[in-house]
Amino acid sequence: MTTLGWLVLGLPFAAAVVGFLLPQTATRSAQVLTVSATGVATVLSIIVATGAPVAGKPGVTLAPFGTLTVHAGLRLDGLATIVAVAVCVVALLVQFYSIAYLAGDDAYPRYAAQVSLFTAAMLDVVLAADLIQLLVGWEVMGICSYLLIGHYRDLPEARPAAVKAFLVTRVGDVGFLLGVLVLGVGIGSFDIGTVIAHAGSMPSGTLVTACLLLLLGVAGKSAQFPLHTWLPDAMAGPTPISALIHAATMVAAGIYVVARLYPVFRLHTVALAVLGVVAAITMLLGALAALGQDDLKRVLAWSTVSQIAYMSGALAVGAPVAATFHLLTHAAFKALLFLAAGCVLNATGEVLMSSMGGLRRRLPITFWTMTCGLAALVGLPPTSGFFSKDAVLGGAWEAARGHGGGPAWVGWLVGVAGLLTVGLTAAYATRLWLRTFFGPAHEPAAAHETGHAHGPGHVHGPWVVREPCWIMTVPLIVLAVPTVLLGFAGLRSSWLPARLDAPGVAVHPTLGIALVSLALSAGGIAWVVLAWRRAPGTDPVPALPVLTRAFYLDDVQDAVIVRPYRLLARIVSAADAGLVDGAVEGSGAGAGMLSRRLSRLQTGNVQFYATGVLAAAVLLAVAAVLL
Amino acid sequence: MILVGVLALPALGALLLALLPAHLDRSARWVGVAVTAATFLVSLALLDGRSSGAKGDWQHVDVRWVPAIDLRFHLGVDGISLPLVVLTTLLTLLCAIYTVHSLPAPGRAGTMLALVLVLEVGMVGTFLARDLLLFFVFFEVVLAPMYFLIAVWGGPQARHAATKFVLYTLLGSVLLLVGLLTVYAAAGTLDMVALAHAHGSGIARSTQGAAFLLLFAGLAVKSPLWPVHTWLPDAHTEAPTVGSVLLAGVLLKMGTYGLIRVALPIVPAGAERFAPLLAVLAVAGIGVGTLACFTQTDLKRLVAYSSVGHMGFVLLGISTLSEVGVQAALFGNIAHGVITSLLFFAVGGIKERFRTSEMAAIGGGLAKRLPRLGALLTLAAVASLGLPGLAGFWGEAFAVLAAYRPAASLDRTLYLTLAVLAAVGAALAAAYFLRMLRSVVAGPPPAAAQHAAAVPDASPVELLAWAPLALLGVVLGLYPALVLDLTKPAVALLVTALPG
Amino acid sequence: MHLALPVVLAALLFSIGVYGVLARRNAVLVLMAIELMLNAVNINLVAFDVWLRDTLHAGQSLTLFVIALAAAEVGIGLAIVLQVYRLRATVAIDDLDQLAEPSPEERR
Amino acid sequence: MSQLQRIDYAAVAPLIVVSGAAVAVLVADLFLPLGRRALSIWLALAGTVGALVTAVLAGTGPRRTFCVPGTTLPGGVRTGTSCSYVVDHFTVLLTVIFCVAAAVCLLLSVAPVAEDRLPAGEYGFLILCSLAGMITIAAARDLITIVVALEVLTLPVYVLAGLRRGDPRSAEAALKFFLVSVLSGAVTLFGVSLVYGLTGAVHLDRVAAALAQRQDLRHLSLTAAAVLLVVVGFAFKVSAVPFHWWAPDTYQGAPVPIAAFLATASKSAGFAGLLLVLLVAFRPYAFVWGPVLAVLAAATMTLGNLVALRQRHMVRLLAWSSVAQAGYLLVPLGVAAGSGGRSDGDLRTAGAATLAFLSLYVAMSLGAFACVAWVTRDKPGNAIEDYRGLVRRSPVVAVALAFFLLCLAGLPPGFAGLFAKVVVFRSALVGGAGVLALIMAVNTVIGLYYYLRVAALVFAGPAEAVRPAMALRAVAAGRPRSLAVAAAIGVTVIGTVVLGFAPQLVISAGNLAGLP
Amino acid sequence: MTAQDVVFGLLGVIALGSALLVVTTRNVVRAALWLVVTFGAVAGCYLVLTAELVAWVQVLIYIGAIVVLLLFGVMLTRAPIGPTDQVDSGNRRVAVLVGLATAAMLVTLVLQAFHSTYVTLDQPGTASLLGAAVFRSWVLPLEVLSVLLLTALVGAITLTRPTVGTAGSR
Repeated sequence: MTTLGWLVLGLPFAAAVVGFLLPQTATRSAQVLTVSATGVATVLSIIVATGAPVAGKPGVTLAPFGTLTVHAGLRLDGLATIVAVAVCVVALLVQFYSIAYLAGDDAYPRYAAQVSLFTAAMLDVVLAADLIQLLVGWEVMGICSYLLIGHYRDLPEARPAAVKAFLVTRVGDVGFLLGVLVLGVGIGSFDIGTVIAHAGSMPSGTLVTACLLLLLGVAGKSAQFPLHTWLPDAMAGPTPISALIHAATMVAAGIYVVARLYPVFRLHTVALAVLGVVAAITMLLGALAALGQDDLKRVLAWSTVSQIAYMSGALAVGAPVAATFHLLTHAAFKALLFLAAGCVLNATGEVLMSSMGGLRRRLPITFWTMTCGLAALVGLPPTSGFFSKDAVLGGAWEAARGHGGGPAWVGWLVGVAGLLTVGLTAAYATRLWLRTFFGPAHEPAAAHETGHAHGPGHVHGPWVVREPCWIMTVPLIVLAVPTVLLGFAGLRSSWLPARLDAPGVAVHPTLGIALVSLALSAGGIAWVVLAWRRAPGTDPVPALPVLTRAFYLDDVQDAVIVRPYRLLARIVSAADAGLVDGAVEGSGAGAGMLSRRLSRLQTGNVQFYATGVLAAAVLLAVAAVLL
Repeated sequence: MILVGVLALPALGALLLALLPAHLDRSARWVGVAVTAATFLVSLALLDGRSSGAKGDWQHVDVRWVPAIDLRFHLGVDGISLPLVVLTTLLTLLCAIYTVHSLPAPGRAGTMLALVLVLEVGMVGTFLARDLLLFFVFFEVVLAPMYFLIAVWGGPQARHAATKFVLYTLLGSVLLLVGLLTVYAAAGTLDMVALAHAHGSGIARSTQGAAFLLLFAGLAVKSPLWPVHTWLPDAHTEAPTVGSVLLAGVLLKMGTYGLIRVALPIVPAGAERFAPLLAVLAVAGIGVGTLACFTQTDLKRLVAYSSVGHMGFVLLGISTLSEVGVQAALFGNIAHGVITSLLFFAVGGIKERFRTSEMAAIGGGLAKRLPRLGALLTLAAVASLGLPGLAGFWGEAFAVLAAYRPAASLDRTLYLTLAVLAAVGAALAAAYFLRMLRSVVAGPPPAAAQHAAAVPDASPVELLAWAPLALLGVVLGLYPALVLDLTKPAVALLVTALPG
Repeated sequence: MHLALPVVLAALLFSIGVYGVLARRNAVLVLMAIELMLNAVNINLVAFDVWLRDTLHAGQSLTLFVIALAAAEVGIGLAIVLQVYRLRATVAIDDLDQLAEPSPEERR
Repeated sequence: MSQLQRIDYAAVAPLIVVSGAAVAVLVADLFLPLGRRALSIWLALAGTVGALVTAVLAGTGPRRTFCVPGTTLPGGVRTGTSCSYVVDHFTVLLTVIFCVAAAVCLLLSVAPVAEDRLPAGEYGFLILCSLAGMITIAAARDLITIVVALEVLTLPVYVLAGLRRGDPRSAEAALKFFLVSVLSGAVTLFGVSLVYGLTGAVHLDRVAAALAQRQDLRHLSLTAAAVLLVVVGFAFKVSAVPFHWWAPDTYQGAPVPIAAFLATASKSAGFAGLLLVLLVAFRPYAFVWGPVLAVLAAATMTLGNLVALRQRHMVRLLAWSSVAQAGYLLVPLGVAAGSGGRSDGDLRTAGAATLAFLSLYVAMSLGAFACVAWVTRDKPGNAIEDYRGLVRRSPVVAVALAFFLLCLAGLPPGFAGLFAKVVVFRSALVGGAGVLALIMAVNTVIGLYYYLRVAALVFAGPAEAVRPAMALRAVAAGRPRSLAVAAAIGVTVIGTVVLGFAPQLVISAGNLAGLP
Repeated sequence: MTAQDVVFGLLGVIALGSALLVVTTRNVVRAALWLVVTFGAVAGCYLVLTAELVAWVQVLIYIGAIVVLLLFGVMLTRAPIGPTDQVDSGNRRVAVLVGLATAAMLVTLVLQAFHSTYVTLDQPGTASLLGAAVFRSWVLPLEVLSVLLLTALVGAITLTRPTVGTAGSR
């Protein structure tokens, strides 16, 4: 089983390596290679997931650092394998989808290799038995996201977005690295099993520090406040990449790691409380910001921010199963939503909702699948989102009543924020739905937006809005299945909860909470629909700059971090060149000046020399007397 | 025998090349490749005689040279030396291969390769020497060839840069000599093995302190430690590619190697006393390197400044006086050697093509214009910013880890602060490398470039010279045990000398 | 006889010689002053020799040698002075500054 | 009182050979046809080689001769037999140094003598006479002989320095040299007279015995003053600051071979005298002269190096460099009396270190001068700028010059210089003079700057495009290559390389020679 | 205070006085003549000190040879016979300073060392004793001195020989 696990991890990696070495013209071979590798990996991951769990063994010695040793191994328990399946499935669909979406791209092999590497990195995070090994995957994802977001090099916003994505997550990663180190040093091992087993023996201060540091990394990777700023900008990448980042990889990694190390986090409530506060802020922030966006993908991106906060909220209130459950359902419906959005963009050549409308009839498959996705996002029964979100809110309620892992106030906080967010989610989802698919159809402009890959026929000539080819629609249909049905998997404790190492914790919807949240959803939907009715085709939500600009947090970040950093860099550079190097150059110049001064003594006048000699002789004699 | 061979081969090769008449310049390059390849193979043979877990030298040569000053020709190889020796011979080989492709003005491959080979003798000798004076002699051997390499084959300001380099490092090495002789005066022997075994016993604490400071000052210049680093950017900016590669790849390691090999085990009490100073300066170097890189406009200068930061991690690792720290430092040495060499090769390739290393003048879109070169530069930059999975990560992360838990006798709070600062510095290293990639590799090519004559992408010879480094960067990143297994026993032995 | 007399005489004569060397600019006069210094040495040597009753007569022997030496020096010295005079038409020693720092080319 | 002194002719054989050769050269010169006068130089060369061979053959018995019987000195100091002339390792090593230096200088002189119409016979004669003085000083063990020998070795050089007869600078150089030299000599003589008066002896061992045993002398300030006055003359010879004034001017004005002679042979003789006087006669007063010499050493190397930084004249540069090197040479002596201890062993080590450095210094300095002599033939101006691009005109000489400069800087591949420095640093640190070592460290760096500047210039491209016509003329004006200079370069290169890899040869010789 | 003290003192005063005139007179020829007086007085001192041979050698060589040489030098360099302002350099003040310092230092030290030392001048010195000493004990320096004198001779000739001879006419 371990060998299969290594294959799951290794196949995408091998595909990535080969893909990087392929000539950039070998598009076809790259497609075959990466899709088949990911496909096989998917099959294998399913086999592994259905097999018996394998506890992590130390495995290969990777880095013997004396008193500490890093191993490479696999931890194939239920949580890991089921998430791995989700990763593989989404990755496979993305690879498949990309064949069409990026047809004609001049750097396809590189792109496909990067996606494979991304997949491999995420699988490494999921399957790793060692924290450092996990960290490797964790950060490789960062660089892959950088490369993929910046894939369209002609798109002006792609480069800064890519840099931002990498840097912001990197800031979080410092915390993550330090957290891992603190844990590893404190316990004397990086093995996850050992860490979980012995974390309790660590001094509580150290442990809390480690957890908080890890949370910093989680916030970066999973786009939680205040490190969430990169995610909306990351839309500059190709849409399949957005699907990949938002659904199964990258943002999920943070949640996954907390779930993975949940026994450690549970030891002290401080970290969970912090996580809860962050989650509450983030989910409201994300939902509100989503309400103000015009860019279709940006709405989805902010919704991811908000939905991931549900998961972290669930973790904060001591409901890791709910978190994982939501992670899985979210993976399905968010992948679906993004891929569908990709179809929309591909069909219309537009990214702004204000330029869309009335696509319902022209893109029926997209419309219906996206409707499923949005329903799941809102949490309408019987879609999967309903169940998972309900589980999260139920967890919060349990906590609020004092039955959860964390303090009650965290439960209240998460629960109230979660309920509010339900309403907001319903509002922005409806807004998106209406503005994209209903209302008057916009005449597509010429392909003024150059960044996206268009079918060869789309670049020139009149724009024809039609359903994309089957390669792009099949993944939508495939994803629609779990989007709708996955929720039922949690109903019986022997199904999903058992796989998640939480036997007996079936995820039943709680009636009261379900009613409240449904009522809020309905309220949100009704508000938007009513506004839409009043003026079809226009934005049903007033465009508040504060929402559009996402509470100006980007500007805050710019003013508080980026600008001071630039200034500091300039000052340090100048000081280094002026003072430190100046001292060096100055000593050279000083020697030269001294040389000039001293050489004036050599006047050429022999009498002066004689004076020097005799005076020196007298001085020597006097010195001798004094000594 | 092999030990002598690995020194004699390049020495004889240098002699041969120096005597080669000028009209055979073309063949001189192949002679250079042959000699360096042979040296590389011989250096691999140094593994011979190693039993797993071997702690001391598994090969050594010890003959009298100048008995009057107790100088012995004492060489040895252990796990600490071997990786650096192999790195040296490999880089020299790659430099020789690269020279087949390109030779900066004013040409004369024979002379240049002769200098490179002399450089190799000095570098390898430094890593193999087991006699303090012999160590110093080899340490000095590199100065003159490097000076001429920069001054003659370098850029417009080469003379100034080369002079600065040579004077600065000479100041360092003279202080080193003073330190070594202080040890000698106190201990009465120059035998590094015996001195290391003695763990500083027989040398008064105050003497140890003075000796460590002197050794430290000398080696710090070479490493280079902030604030004695300013020769480095100048030298790198002006040096020819081969010079930059060897300078960054190996020469800097001589400083850190010296600290590990000489300063730590021989005067441990001094090391203990001044380790916090070293740590603080190392972290300052990380900060300055990171911040200064952010404002650089010249590629070579940027890479040079990044070296200051990276070597800061190595020095931080050393300053922890712990096994993990020293292991991290040794690995960081190798990793930096591999990655920065690759960076300099790539940047050198760019400079050769565009006749400038100013980022603004090069313009963006390298990935489109020269995909292979762009990819290599990207890989090198990514590896250099310490991405896990590539070689740069291990040394830096574990240096931070070592600083989190330094030797027991050191001030924990100080080191904790430094560990955090270093970690932040590591993260910010990403900022300037991404800035570089963003302005050079990514983006559309400048409009002018589309009309200009096509610039050729990396040639097969260049790829041959560069690929091993790229490969090593990945392999060491995925399987660092390759080096760490070698160094571990030797470091364990060394660490027994350290306090705490 | 008091030994202080000859040694003080020598010391003073030496000092006068020192003054002469440093104050005179005519090379021949400088040579004369040097002779005064050598004479001072000789007075010392003879006085010590006599006082010590040196059986080896080292002092007086050295005095003889110094006298010979002085003669030789004056001979060579005058030859050099004449050479300078021939080429530069001066014997003023402070006029000789073709060899100096900074070098004449720089001073110009 | 004994009968006439018995003379060990084997001991004085080198002296006889040199003196005889000197006379022979002078006489032969009269009979040589005008065109063949250069033969005189070769004859003189044969004389130096003969002296070298006899010195080595005569061995290091040690042979003592010109002895006086034991006696009781004033103050009741009893002494045994003392000898004025002793041949031991010290003497032989220095004799070899002198002879080699003189031989190389003669080789360098062949061409100038022939071409500048210098009187060859007299030239050879004077060099040999000076050499005779040097050999004497190395063997002398009493102050009288040392003083006389010092004069013998200096006096011919006044003449030689002024030998470029049409050149006022040459005369100026000679006069400056002469005046400062005579003045320092007078001071030394005064010191000698005082030492004689205080101790009642002139033999070095007797002076040492008196100084060591007589406590009354310790209480006299005059003793210490006398000791230092004696040092002045030698400090002048080795051109230690502040007695260095003459050196740059004289080196520049004198013919290049004579500058080389001054910088090597003459300086070595100065060190021979200094070592003898300090380490033998004044050994008990190390506490007086030690610190003074340490200060002198520091001042000498610092001033020498700093002023050398801005030289534009090659010989002048080498002159200042030789001043600086004298500073390094003085370090062991300054250290020996430092805090590290004043035992005889320390002083022996110090002497050995100085001798070792001296041997290496002479080798590399001669080489540098030989290269300069080569270039002088084409570019008599000797401006440093003339050395630009030498590698294209004379590649071998260019490489050799760079090598010698690196040697002087103490940087590999100049191993000779490197080991020379190591020896001195070692003596400084073993002696506990860390501060002096640090001063020297800084000086080494300053020194490297100017040596390397020239070395790089040698390989540099042309400053501006030289017009072909000018270049052609320059080549046309070039004088025929001198085989003798080439031989000198060859000999010095081989010697320096050998000494570089086997410094043991001179270091152990220095140890052996570490004085009685 | 013995008669010898008195005589020596007088001779000493003469020597010092004339020496002062040597270094201060503005007439070059007179300086040479005052030098003769100094040398003579010093020779007298030697006689008082019973060093006859030295005294006569002093007279012979210093007065007979050296002063003559110096006078030749004066004439050959066409120095003005009368007084002139050209004899002193601008270095006079410094010279006074150094001279006084030297005198002060030497006299102090010498007096401190020899303030109560007396010489008994009972044995009349004979030339034969000194000669014997020179030839018995100081043969080496004597021989070396011969080289010196020869060198001086050859050197002086070499330097002053008017024509350039060796290589003939070029």
